[in-house]
Amino acid sequence: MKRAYIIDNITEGKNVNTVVFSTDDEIKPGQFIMAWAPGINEIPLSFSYINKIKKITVKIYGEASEYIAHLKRGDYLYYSGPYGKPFTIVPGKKLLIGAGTGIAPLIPLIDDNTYGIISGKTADDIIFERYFNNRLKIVTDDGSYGMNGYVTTALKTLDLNEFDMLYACGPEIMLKTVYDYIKNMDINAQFSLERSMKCGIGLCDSCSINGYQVCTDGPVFSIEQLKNMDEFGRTRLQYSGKRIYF
Amino acid sequence: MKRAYIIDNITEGKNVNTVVFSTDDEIKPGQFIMAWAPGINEIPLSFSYINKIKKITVKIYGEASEYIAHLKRGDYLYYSGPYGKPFTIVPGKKLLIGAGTGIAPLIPLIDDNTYGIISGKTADDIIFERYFNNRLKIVTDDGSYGMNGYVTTALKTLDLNEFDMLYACGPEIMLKTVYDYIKNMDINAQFSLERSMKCGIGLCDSCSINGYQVCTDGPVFSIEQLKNMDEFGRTRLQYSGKRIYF
Amino acid sequence: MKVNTDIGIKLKNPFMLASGILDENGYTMERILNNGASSTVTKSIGMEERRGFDPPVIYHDENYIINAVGLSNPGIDNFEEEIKIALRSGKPVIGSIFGRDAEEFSLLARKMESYSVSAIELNLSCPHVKGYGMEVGSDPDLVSEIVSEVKSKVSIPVFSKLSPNTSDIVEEAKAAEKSDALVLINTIKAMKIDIYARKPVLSNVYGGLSGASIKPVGIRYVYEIKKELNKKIIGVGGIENINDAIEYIMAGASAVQIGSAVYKYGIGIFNKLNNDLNEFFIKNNINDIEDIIGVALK
Amino acid sequence: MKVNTDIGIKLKNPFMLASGILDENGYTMERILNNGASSTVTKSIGMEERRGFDPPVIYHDENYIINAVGLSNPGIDNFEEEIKIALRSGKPVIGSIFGRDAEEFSLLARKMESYSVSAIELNLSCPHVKGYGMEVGSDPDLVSEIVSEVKSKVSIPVFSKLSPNTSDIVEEAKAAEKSDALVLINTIKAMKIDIYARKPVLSNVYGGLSGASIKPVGIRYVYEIKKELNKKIIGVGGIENINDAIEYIMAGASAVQIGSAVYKYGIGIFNKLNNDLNEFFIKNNINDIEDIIGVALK
Ligand SMILES: Cc1cc2nc3c(=O)[nH]c(=O)nc-3n(C[C@H](O)[C@H](O)[C@H](O)COP(=O)(O)OP(=O)(O)OC[C@H]3O[C@@H](n4cnc5c(N)ncnc54)[C@H](O)[C@@H]3O)c2cc1C
Ligand SMILES: Cc1cc2nc3c(=O)[nH]c(=O)nc-3n(C[C@H](O)[C@H](O)[C@H](O)COP(=O)(O)OP(=O)(O)OC[C@H]3O[C@@H](n4cnc5c(N)ncnc54)[C@H](O)[C@@H]3O)c2cc1C
Ligand SMILES: Cc1cc2nc3c(=O)[nH]c(=O)nc-3n(C[C@H](O)[C@H](O)[C@H](O)COP(=O)(O)O)c2cc1C
Ligand SMILES: Cc1cc2nc3c(=O)[nH]c(=O)nc-3n(C[C@H](O)[C@H](O)[C@H](O)COP(=O)(O)O)c2cc1C
Ligand code: FES
Ligand code: FES
Repeated sequence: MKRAYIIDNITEGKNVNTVVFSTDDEIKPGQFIMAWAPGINEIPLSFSYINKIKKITVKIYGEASEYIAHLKRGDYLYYSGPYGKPFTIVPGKKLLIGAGTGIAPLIPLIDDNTYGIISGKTADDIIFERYFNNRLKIVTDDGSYGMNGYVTTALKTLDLNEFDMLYACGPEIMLKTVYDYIKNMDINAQFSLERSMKCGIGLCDSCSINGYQVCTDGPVFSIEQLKNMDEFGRTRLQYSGKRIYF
Repeated sequence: MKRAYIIDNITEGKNVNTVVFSTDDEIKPGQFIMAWAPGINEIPLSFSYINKIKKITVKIYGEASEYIAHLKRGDYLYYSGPYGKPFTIVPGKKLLIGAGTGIAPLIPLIDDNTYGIISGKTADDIIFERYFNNRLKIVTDDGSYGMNGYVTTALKTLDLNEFDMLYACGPEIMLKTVYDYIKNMDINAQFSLERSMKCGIGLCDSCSINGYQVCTDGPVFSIEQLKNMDEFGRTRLQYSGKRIYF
Repeated sequence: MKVNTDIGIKLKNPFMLASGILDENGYTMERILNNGASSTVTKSIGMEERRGFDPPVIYHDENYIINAVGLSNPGIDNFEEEIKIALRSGKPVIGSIFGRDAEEFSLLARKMESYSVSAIELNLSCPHVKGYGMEVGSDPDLVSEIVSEVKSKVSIPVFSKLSPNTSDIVEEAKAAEKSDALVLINTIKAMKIDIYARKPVLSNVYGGLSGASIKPVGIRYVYEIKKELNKKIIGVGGIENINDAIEYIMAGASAVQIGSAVYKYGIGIFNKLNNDLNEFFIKNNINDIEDIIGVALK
Repeated sequence: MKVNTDIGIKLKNPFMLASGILDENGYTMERILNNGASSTVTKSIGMEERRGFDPPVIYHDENYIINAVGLSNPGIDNFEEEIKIALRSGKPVIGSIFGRDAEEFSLLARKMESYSVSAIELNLSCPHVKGYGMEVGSDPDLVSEIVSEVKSKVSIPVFSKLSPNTSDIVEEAKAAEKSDALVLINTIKAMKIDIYARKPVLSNVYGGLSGASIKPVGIRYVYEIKKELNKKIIGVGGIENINDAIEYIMAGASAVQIGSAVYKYGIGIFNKLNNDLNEFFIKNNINDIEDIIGVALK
């Protein structure tokens, strides 16, 4: 287990905090760690900042994310990793598509030729708007902020052929929506998947999709890879190993 | 366990054979291996030739040395190592002093400024005379070859101050004789010790002398080191761990 | 050159996927079977769906893994679908099961048989879940009852996987003697403490040790049991490369299972092992795997 | 900063030399005691001189050692001289003994006491010699008889070293409960086959596994026994650096023994451990070793 001294904790929004620390790990965008909440649980978390200073942006769902989100200066973050295959960075114009905290791992991809879409259920879910210099569409289910609608609502307002690469991160259902929208267009895209993870090192099979492990073969998959994966957006295993449908 | 393909087997004299093989190990003069006679025993043996081609010269005492000495072309030598601290090579004139097969590990030290003494009980024990170009004294207990006497008989005929380093190898009693002869002279010397060895890696304590392990701290000790070792030539542990006197 | 082997069922090569590693999801099993494994043992399946322990369920180091997955599994009824998917590979699937008593084991075995598995592996040895596995395995009477019961209820071969956490494995193996083959070994009970957090790392505190560190223990059990009982043995524990596999085979194993090494080398390890086995056979003039099974005992 | 510890005898630091590693020759023990070890346990000594097994008595790898030295020892009567030499260091020597029954153990313990050792360590657990060690250790009645007998015959502290080759170490530990401290763990039965020679490497075939590979098993035993019995424990098994030692201490060990690591790091490991312990205490604001003994149990 590694540990990192917490330098700062930034409140990003309702139940979303960014934990700041410094480590020697070399992280590439899209990689993640297994963060240990001792005595509670261990959860996968991606990086929202990846220089010598590192940031992790956590949305509180349960006990473990709550524990990590509340780490403050002077505390230690215990973790293993970094794990996973990162995003492939291509030159040219990029579109980042994040649902809620799904935007966090995309932040390290931002350069001066980047455009964004952030979606959320409601205004409270929208974070990291500040990084986009207005080159951004916001869309909420309830229309409380930005456009009213879903991620496709925002996609439809853009000419996707302008982009050399789409990068998407969020719940699998949202990713499937994006995928379905673009699959018959000639568009390059990479998707960072989230499935339940127990081991993070490709042994336990809980995160698998069509025989590939999201923790080691992913979390980033290209649109070509996903075209061969009929589990994508359709079925997955629960924690117990029971197959469920999305 | 490593293994080496046997290229040749040379009979050096009565019950003394040289086994020839080739390995990538980098050996320095004085280092040894633990040679495995499967199903029989494992014994320490030094190198008598240390280029890419390696040679080990074995005198047959019991079953294990007999097995190794009889390895022929096409057989394999199983071993672990190399082990031990080698001789320190100094520039200048060298005197090599070997008793019987004790001369074998000294052979790799020979250059064009080397002189030798080989002692033995009888003519049959004298091997490797050929490497010395007559820059050599031979002495046998029974006078059957060379001078009649012991190693000191030969030492007395030389002006030891001419030599920049003495290198001696043989039974501890013989080494002690050499040591006692020179200890009050101002002469540099290194001694390669033989004590019973079981592990070769500094764990079993069977080869120890005054707290130092012949297998790892030795087998080569300088005369200065030996000056602090009152066990030298006096007591040692047997295989069981029982202390005996020489 | 003959590398196919017989453990009651015929395998194209001696390399099987061990239970609990990437064999809960049918697609994953299918993929591994399509990539060099001659067969897969499923994750151990019980009567009911079980969530298992919370993470951390795994601690890993360069030379070992400690796991306490806690027999998480979807329950036998939900598992048919996974086996169906795995069987599309055309390769044999072996159903691993765990239960509390002979009755549960037989029921599970019969269901597995009805799902078309080629053999049953009885997990008599999981070291970290109370009331299962190790506790079952260290009671020779219970073991022999379970094996007899299951044997009488199914017509496919039955393997017994034994625990190394015992003072007398020979007795345990004898109790399981009616099995068609013995699977040796499961993990060794172990644990990890994080010295900065000052706490056990695994949520279950104790877990099972696997990987390179346990190979010398596995080799010893295979050799010792082969010598005492001369039964078919499937070797497992710390196999990372062809030399490790050959060592198990020479100790008496007719086939071997690979678990933890998949973490270090990925599923490509199966194709690599097959290639390296061929090379080893050629270099060492071996024509038939039968010639080296148990050769170290001779 | 307090790093001295009490295991029935007082030690200046928690680092002891384990039995069987460089502790048969008095001079070697003296040297190690003069170089940072707070005490040494002697090689296990029996009634009679024993040659032990023929080499190979050791197989080693990067992460472990397998040994079958075979309880070679000079016999108790010849060992007085070695202890005398070791005691010149002014540090405590602990006499390790092995026997067949309570009578032999008591006789050996009394002689050791007369040689001025500070404590007795009962080797109830050597895994590779028939009739001794492990076979003794896996019989709880015999263990408890031996411990009671020895306790009644000597006035110095008595430690019991237990075998990990058992299905129920808690039972074993309870049987040894009258000891002043428990020493956990001895080696795990294991073996190595050379795949080219096609033969077991050790002349005795089976040996005991030690070194880094067994640390997770040792930690588990220390933790489990500390939790069940709350006795003084001396931890041993795979300790190579200060983090390993701290892990044992946090699991419940009041002192630790170093064995196999001496092969990798030489006897300088004791001074290094002392320095690194000081550094660890400073960096982590620890003032007293007592504050971290068993802290992972809390
Ligand atoms: C590769 C990867 C990277 C990730 N990176 C991040 C990240 O950077 N930041 C971040 O905040 N999260 C990230 N996640 C998700 C994060 O791991 C989970 O939110 C976390 O495991 C929740 O754990 P918990 O114990 O707090 O909640 P639990 O007790 O597990 O869950 C509490 C409730 O919340 C629901 N829930 C949990 N997680 C989610 C979720 N992600 N979406 C919707 N519902 C959920 C559960 O189903 C349950 O009902 C990542 C996941 C993966 C696989
Ligand atoms: C560091 C080191 C390097 C060595 N290098 C060489 C070498 O290069 N060539 C070589 O021939 N030997 C060498 N030896 C000695 C060699 O290891 C022994 O001769 C060998 O162990 C004998 O084993 P065995 O099983 O054949 O005989 P054993 O069965 O052990 O002995 C048979 C009988 O011979 C006696 N005996 C055994 N060895 C010796 C000996 N060396 N001198 C006198 N009597 C002995 C025994 O006491 C016994 O009575 C070396 C020893 C050491 C410690
Ligand atoms: C993560 C993990 C989960 C396991 N789950 C099971 C299981 O469900 N049933 C079982 O019989 N063995 C299980 N095992 C044990 C393995 O099948 C195997 O016996 C053990 O890991 C030793 O082999 P290895 O060193 O190749 O991993 C598991 C091992 C690991 C590492
Ligand atoms: C070469 C060797 C010899 C040993 N001899 C003994 C012995 O005589 N008595 C004993 O109680 N333990 C003996 N042991 C076991 C050690 O004392 C220790 O319990 C074990 O090696 C685990 O610790 P380690 O991993 O630090 O080596 C021996 C171990 C080795 C490696
Ligand atoms: S989280 Fe275990 S295989 Fe991916
Ligand atoms: S031969 Fe074992 S310590 Fe030297």
